[in-house]
Amino acid sequence: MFMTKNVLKNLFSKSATRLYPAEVRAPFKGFRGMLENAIDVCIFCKKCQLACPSQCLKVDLKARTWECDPFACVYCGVCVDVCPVASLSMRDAYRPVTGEREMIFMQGAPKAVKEKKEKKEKDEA
Amino acid sequence: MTSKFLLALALTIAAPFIGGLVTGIDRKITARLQSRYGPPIAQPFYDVLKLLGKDRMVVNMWQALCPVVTLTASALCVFLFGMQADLLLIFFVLTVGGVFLIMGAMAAPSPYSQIGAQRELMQMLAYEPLLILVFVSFSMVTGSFKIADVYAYGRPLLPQLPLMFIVLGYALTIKLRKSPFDIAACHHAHQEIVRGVLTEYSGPNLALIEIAHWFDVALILGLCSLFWSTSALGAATLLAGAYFLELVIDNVTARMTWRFMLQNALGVGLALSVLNIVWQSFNN
Amino acid sequence: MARTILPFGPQHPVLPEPIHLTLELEDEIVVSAVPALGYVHRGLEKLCEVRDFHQMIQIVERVCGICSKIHAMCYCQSLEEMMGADVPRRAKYLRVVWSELHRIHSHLLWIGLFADAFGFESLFMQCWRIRERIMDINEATTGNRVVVSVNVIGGVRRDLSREHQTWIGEQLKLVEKEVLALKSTIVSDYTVKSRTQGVGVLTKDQAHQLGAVGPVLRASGWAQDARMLGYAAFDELDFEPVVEVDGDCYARLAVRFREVLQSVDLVRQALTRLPEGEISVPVKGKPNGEIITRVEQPRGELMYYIKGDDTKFLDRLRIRTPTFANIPPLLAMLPGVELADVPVVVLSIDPCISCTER
Amino acid sequence: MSLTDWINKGRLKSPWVVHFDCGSCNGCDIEVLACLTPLYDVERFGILNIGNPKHADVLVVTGTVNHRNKTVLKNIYDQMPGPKAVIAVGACGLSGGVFREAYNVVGGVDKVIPVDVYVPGCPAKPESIIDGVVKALDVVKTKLGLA
Amino acid sequence: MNDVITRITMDELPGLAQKMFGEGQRLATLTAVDLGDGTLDLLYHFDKDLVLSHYRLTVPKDAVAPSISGVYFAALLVENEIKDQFGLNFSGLALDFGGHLYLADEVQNAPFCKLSLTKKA
Amino acid sequence: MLEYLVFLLVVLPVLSAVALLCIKNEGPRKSVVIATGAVLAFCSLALFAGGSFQLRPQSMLGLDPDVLVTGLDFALLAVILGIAVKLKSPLLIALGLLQILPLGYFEYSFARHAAAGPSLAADNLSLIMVLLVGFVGSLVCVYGLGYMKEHEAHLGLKKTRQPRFFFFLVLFLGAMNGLVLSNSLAWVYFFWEATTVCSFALIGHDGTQEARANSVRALWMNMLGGVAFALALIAVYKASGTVLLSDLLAHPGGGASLALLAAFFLLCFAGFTKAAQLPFQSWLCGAMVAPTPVSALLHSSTMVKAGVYLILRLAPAYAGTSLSSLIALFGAFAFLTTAALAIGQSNAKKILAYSTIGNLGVIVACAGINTPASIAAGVMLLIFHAVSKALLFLCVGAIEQRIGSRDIEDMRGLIAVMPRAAALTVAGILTMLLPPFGVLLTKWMAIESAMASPLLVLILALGSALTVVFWTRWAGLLLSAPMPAAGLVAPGAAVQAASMRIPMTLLAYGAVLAGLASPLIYRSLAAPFVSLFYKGAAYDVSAGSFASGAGTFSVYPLFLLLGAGFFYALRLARRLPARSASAPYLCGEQTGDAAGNVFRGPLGPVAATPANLYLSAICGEEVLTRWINVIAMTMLAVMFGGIL
Ligand code: NFV
Ligand code: SF4
Ligand code: SF4
Ligand code: SF4
Repeated sequence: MFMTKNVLKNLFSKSATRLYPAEVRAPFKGFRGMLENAIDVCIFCKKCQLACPSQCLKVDLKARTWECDPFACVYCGVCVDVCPVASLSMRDAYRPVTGEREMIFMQGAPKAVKEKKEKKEKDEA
Repeated sequence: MTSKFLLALALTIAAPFIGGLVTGIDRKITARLQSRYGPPIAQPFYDVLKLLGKDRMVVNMWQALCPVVTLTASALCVFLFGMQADLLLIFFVLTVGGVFLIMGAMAAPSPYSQIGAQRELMQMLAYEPLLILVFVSFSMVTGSFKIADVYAYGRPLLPQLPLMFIVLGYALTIKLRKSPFDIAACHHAHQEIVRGVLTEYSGPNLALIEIAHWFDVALILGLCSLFWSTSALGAATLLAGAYFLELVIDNVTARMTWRFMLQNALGVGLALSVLNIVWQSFNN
Repeated sequence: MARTILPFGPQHPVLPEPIHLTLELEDEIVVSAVPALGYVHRGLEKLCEVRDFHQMIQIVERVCGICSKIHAMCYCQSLEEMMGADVPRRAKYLRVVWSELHRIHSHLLWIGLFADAFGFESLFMQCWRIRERIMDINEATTGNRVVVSVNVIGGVRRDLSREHQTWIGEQLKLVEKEVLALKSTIVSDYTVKSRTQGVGVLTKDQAHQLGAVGPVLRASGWAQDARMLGYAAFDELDFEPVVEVDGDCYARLAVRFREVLQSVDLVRQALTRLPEGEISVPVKGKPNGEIITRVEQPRGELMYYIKGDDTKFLDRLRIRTPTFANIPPLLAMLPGVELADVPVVVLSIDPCISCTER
Repeated sequence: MSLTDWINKGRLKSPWVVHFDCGSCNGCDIEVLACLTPLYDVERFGILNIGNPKHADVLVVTGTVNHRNKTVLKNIYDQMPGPKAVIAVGACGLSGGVFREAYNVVGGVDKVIPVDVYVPGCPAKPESIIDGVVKALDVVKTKLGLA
Repeated sequence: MNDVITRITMDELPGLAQKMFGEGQRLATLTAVDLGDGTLDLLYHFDKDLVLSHYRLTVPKDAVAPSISGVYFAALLVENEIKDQFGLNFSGLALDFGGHLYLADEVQNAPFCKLSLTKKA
Repeated sequence: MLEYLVFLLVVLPVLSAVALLCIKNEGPRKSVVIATGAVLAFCSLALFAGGSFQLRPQSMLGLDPDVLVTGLDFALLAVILGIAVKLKSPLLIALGLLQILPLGYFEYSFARHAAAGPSLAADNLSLIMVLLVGFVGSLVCVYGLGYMKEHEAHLGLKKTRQPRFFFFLVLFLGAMNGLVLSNSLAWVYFFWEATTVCSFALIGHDGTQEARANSVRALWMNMLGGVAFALALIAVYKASGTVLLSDLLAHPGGGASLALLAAFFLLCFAGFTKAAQLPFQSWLCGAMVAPTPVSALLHSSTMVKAGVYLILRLAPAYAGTSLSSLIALFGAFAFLTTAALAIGQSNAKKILAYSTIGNLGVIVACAGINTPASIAAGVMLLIFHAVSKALLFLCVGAIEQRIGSRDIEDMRGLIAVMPRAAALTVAGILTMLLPPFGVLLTKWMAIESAMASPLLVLILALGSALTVVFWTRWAGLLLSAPMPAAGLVAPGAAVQAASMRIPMTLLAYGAVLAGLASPLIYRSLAAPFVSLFYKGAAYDVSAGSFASGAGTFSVYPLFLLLGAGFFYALRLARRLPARSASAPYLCGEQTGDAAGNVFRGPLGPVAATPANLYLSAICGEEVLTRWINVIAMTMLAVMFGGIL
């Protein structure tokens, strides 16, 4: 019976429901959402692969590829922490739902080109 | 006679819509009491339509048979109500629905639906005497068991039978499967017996039972309205008030056990009835 | 007399988690209850052979999503002690903050589920509504609602800014107010009392002999709480274990309800006394030797046994979770209760099967 | 509108859910439960956590499949009358997540039953789970040839 | 190790259990560790007023250890767990899950043993 | 013509019985039983067609019939006394003597002075009873043929004891016919004692320890009634100078003198014992150790019905007295409490026994309410109950022979094993329980006729709510089986012998059709009897609806609508494709075995077994019986005390 006050108050005030998806709350800063790799920055050092507790990353220095199994990633952000060049980051949005198996495959630019590009950027800066 | 018949027919056709609508409003208000936004009012209709379209799945054929009979009986009750028939007769026909619901549930060798069925029986054991008490009190005031005579009586019954209205409220709580007496099955299925008596009914069969439940809701509301038979407005206020109270009680109590229900519903119900009947016979 | 034999779980709407009980009933009274486990068993302790001891933090955090932070904390504390790391005080205080937030959310979650077990839907809703505030704090301060991943060996990963601290203070005030508004319902409602009082009684002696821990133990009259060991910053905070004496479901409800308020208070204390400084220190070396560490989880005493052999892979990791300890008492409580009370009694130990089975 | 149209309308507006915790760490589990609570209130979409496969249209699975629960999962799926959909929630349900290599883990839900929607996350956020259900309704729509 | 660990033998175990029970010690748990040389360490952890005491029993993998679940019902679960994970048999278990407490029939090996070779009984 | 019919109805069974006692072979026995049944049925119809009559047979076997009956009476009492002596039971001997002495006194001092009157008579009530005996009783006897063959095979008897069995069974029919056709209470008394002896012999037929003990209990309880009857003979004669029922009932409602009322009480008391009303219920419950045909006979058309027959018969004579209201309360109380007792039972025969006592209680209550409507209700319930209850007993007998148990818990899923018997049982149960069938109609009549007394209405209504529990769960569990792979009937389903199957089927049709014909039954059977003694029509029956000032019960419309629903449902269910079958919900652990109820438990497969709630803490026999008996005895004492 003591709940009466509570429920009546609920009835006569606005509901607590956030009308998602019509109403989306701004994400909190620092939310560990989708993992992204700025592949141009990545140096394929494998640090992330070695640290990943879920072992869902595969980095190939020779082929200059960076692969991630987003279905196995647990969004812990350890890889982001260990990345020496901050090429990894986490968006403040969660990964969208999907109907099919997905894989993230990123191909870095060939080494030479990249170094040149970096140099150019440095020069410009 | 024909006009009465047509009226009863119309009522029977309208009853599931009334019942469904009431259920929809019920769910919305319940949600609001819990500070939720709640489903659309028409949600019960969507549910039933969907269920009708599901694949048939039964444990045995009796499960397909029983819901139809249950629905028939429930509809018949409303029809009889519309015909302003004998209250006892309505009561007996109501039992038909209950009995077939239980038989269908027991037809499955599934412990949950079996336990649910047993508990449904306990519920019937609790609410049937209460309903009868109410009817008896009516008959004491109006001199007969006929609904027609309630209307013919010309005065609202509530002032004479206030306690009996509470007794009917008890029966209502049990029949509507509301807390604290949502014992044999409850709408939000977080119960120790899964969905109790409804566990094994699925798809179209469940839909039929749901529709039967709407008929029952309409009927019970009709019975409540008899307490203020002289004015449509009065009856409506009474119903809305009673139903709202029901919802609040549903939301401010825990579910009790069937042992408690039997003791409490029968004990309090009998005590209130005796008080009311004695008081009323002194009055006359 | 004919007996009902009934499978209770693994998929059952009142059990949030898969566990199975083969129940034997007589007129709906439990005559015997035999449990079956293994529906959540992953064998994650064994993963220490293929994940290094840093990666294991993320693994032990996922022993359970409800008490995850405290698992990681216990694990980190073990290795810190083993490897002789000197954890900064600020990190210790921050650990207290997050672990007590965990306790609040866990207890609110439990009160909700418990209410649902006896069909009190609106109480369930209200508790979970309050709990969302804690989830918001988690998300804002750690980047995730549930598995917060803030511990590392040697400290914590994130700091609390000043704004965060004041905001947490405000949120806690609201939580406290809203929780107190439920007090009369939880503590004195007739229906709640009649569903919980005298149900699933565990006497003081029984509780100890059967190895109960946490709120189950404290509800039976033992003032025992691993926080009294003074790990993290608990040695510097005012803390008194919450005790009830009746040993029934109602007492357990009361203990947890009071612990919510106690934890709110502890977070406040920690925030006001929060020292400045580093939040982590680098830890060198590899784990070697044996160690046993205990901390207090929402559900009770958690125990980690770690054996290292000077490689980056641990030799043995064993986690004794509170629910694991509370299951034998549960089995002793079940016979004689009504079927309707089975979920109430089962939930009264606040079972966490994923902790139990790992 | 014919009766089938009405029924189809109902199908899209009343997805009853049975949730099976298939060895989840509880993280995803409580997020699924949180969806029912005031802040998210999925009953807005007609979703009920019905708890009984025979009444359900959508099976929401959290957690890793292991040797003991895989038959349970299959049994539950088989007991749902069609049309039905399956949603796998969280890294564990998607692939076995961080526990993929543990000795008692079989893997993701799709190792045992067909999955229609994958909801990533560890744990998946309630919003994400709501998206998952909406997506599942799309799948149902397609299956019914309505899309 | 921060605490003292006392070594005991298999014969002392039942008596020890009785004694601890009589002293009002709570059985915190057991821990099994495979030593890799065909023997297991069984650690018995007792607690009283937040003070732990530990006892170490080293047994060969194919031995049958006496169960203390008759004295401490609380040992029931953990002894079954050890049976599951290490294939060690106990005599006198209060409720014997036969190596299937957690594991379904598919899992044949006792998974926690080094080399994971011991077949389950 | 009339004489011959009466002769055939009363004496033919005796002759057949004697013949049956001599026949050792199955074939001739069959012929005799069936022929006797057919004749009885035919004669009862013929007698009924002739309508009410009074008859004074001038001589029988060259003797004055009164003298003959008296002689037989003493012979019978001597037999009883002999049994008592053989059993070395002082109680029985005392009871025997307590009958012989008053009877001697009565015969010696009054009988010779009694004015000669019609010693045989029949009105509609008697004719109904004759019809029941002729049809239901005969069907039970025919059923007995098949049943006893199996029964003895089951017991492994070397030498058949069937001659003895059928001797008493058929004799019973004759005694019953005699009882209801007698106009002289002295004659009634003779037949009354004859049924006592027959029932004693039949209950003890199997000769087991239990059977003997129970037969002795039945004997002493009924002899208690016999003593009351014997005393009543004297009392009636002293108070009114006649022992002819027709004279006693000549002035219905005309205030009977106190002495006469006391005599009526004694007769009613005798009726209570015979009808196993509280606190004498135990003999009927114990009687179920007998072979099933005996139970069926005792419960449906003979024995207990004799008790309520007498009470109903006398009702007009004590109308309007406080005795009448107390009788009403007494009967209603029995109804309520036996319903509660039945809830506590899982033994099918006991459930049936308690239900019988309860329904007889309603009839007693109807007699006590004593209005035209209630008497009509009582008479009609007599009919409906006889048919349905006989059916149910026969079904239980058939089931027990096949599954070896009479526990309803063991009948779970019987529909797969014995589809026909299970379906018939369900039908029987539904006719006992639901509208629009007769039993419920009469309950409705009873309740509404009790309107003047809210207490009575309450008790009756509560009782009828309780009956729902034990009937429904029984019907439900019979159906509890997984769907057979193909079609409705599982392979290997049992079939009973024709001599069992046919009576069961006929009774089932009878039970259903009797419900449908209730307006007809009212008009042609009940109403004429009521109008003999009461003024004013009880019900206005038109368009298949019963209407009175208190309410309406529409039989035809209900039959039409519910029947339509039922048959539509049946068609729907029969057409269900086998692929829609699924195993029951077992929390996801079902193993998919054929029975559908096995799940994986922690230590291996376990069969999920449901069980009913028996509320043993409230409704257990041990708990309730003591209280009930005390209350019932108090009520009897009050009744008696009230008169004095
Ligand atoms: N049992 C347990 Fe936990 C806690 N509290 C812990 O170690 O929740 Ni999942
Ligand atoms: S750690 Fe960073 S730089 Fe190194 S491989 Fe990974 S993403 Fe590339
Ligand atoms: S977020 Fe964690 S799990 Fe995901 S890739 Fe990075 S380290 Fe691996
Ligand atoms: S995905 Fe993450 S949160 Fe979800 S069950 Fe798996 S480990 Fe737990």
